[in-house]
Amino acid sequence: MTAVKLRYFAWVRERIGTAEEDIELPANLNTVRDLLLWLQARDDGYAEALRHPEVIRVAINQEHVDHKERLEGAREIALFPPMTGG
Amino acid sequence: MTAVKLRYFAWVRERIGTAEEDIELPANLNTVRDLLLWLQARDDGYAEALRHPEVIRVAINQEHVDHKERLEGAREIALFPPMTGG
Amino acid sequence: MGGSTVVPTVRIQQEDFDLAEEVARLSAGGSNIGAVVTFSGLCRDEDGRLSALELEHYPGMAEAEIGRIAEEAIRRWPLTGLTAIHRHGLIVPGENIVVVIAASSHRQAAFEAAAFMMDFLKTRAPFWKREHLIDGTPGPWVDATEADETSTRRW
Amino acid sequence: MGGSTVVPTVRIQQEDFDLAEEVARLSAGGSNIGAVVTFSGLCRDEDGRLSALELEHYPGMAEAEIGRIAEEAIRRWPLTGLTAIHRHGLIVPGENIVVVIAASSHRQAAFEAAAFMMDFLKTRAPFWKREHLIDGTPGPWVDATEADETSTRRW
Repeated sequence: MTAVKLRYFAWVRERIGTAEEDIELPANLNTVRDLLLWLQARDDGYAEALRHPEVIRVAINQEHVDHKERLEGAREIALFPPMTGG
Repeated sequence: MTAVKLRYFAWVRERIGTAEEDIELPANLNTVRDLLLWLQARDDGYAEALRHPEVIRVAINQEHVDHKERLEGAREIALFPPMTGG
Repeated sequence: MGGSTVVPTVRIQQEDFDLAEEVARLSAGGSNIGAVVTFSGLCRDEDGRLSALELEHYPGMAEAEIGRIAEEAIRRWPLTGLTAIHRHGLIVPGENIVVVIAASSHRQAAFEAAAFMMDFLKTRAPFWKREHLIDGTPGPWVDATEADETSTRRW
Repeated sequence: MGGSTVVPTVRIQQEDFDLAEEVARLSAGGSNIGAVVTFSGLCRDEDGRLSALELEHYPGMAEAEIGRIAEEAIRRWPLTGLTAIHRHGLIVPGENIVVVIAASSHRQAAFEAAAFMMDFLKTRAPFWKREHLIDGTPGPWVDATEADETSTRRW
């Protein structure tokens, strides 16, 4: 088990119902994709937020990563919709 | 014979030695090219200014024209080097 | 004189900023700057439909990501200065959302670097816009556009 | 709301101008402006060699020609505003020579229109630069560059 901070933004945050949480990741989660599937199963809010995991953007330690990225070394993992700034 | 105002700018003006002059154009001058050749023959200043006529830019009535343009309707003809503003 | 010594200015802030002041700051002491391009992104009212845009951002990562985009621009173009400022919070129509300022000896470099910065700010900087409607209710989150993704891929 | 109703602002003047003021003037009352791109061309000292640039122009034609270039830009892009100001006379390093401001709902249109304006200002507007050297003597007339011609032909 590894402790990480999860952060959520925009409608991902709204659907999950919290902006951030500290969580113990099970050792069998290897990649971002594994994490998204595991979170989906937690409750209806997560399921709703992550229903289309392919559109979810992910940052590990404040850098963009793709869904194949491994979770080792992650202290902060953020999930959010595609960006619409600028 | 038609009276037109000739205007010169930048190093064309300096070599010819005047900024503008009113001139009677001989009736046998049809195009801008004819005018450049005729001016070249006027004196050493014109010859020096117009030695390489292909680089001289021409405007008739304050619009760019090429050297094949006919002179009919010209009230003001300007000769100048390639522009370097902006 | 190479672009490699240029340190970009990156700021994320709630308060508005002054374009002229930022241009002057960038140009100060640079008598070899020939070209300055600015891009200002403003809040639109969408034909009177919006009272405001709300910009959520990811503090920390927003600065870091825009800094990375700026460093890439400095690597690619011979710039003499580069500034990017992005606001967050509630922004009303007519106000600035973002500005990018690129200075160079060469106009093409300044134009391209500013356009590059904006394309990547749109698609990589962690900001999210939500509409606030003229009747006072929060509207929908703005969708990302395919056009922005396409524009980013040209670089 | 089409670009066809936009009337460009074109000024040829000796005195300097204020970028922020010109941007504010262009943006006034336009709550549907999403993007403003400015290009400022500044006098360089060319590594300390120059004391000034002298800009000669063709009064009357300068306004007319820049007006024609601006009308073409308005035909080509969906602009909500367009300003071009070009100075003449003696201009010292660090001062403005020219500014173009293009406003649009779309950033790409604003970028392209400003770049288009500058390419054509460089090669079609009747202005000629002469260097004034640091020792006080008038230097040579600046040569037109092939790069500027090439840049113009891309449109």
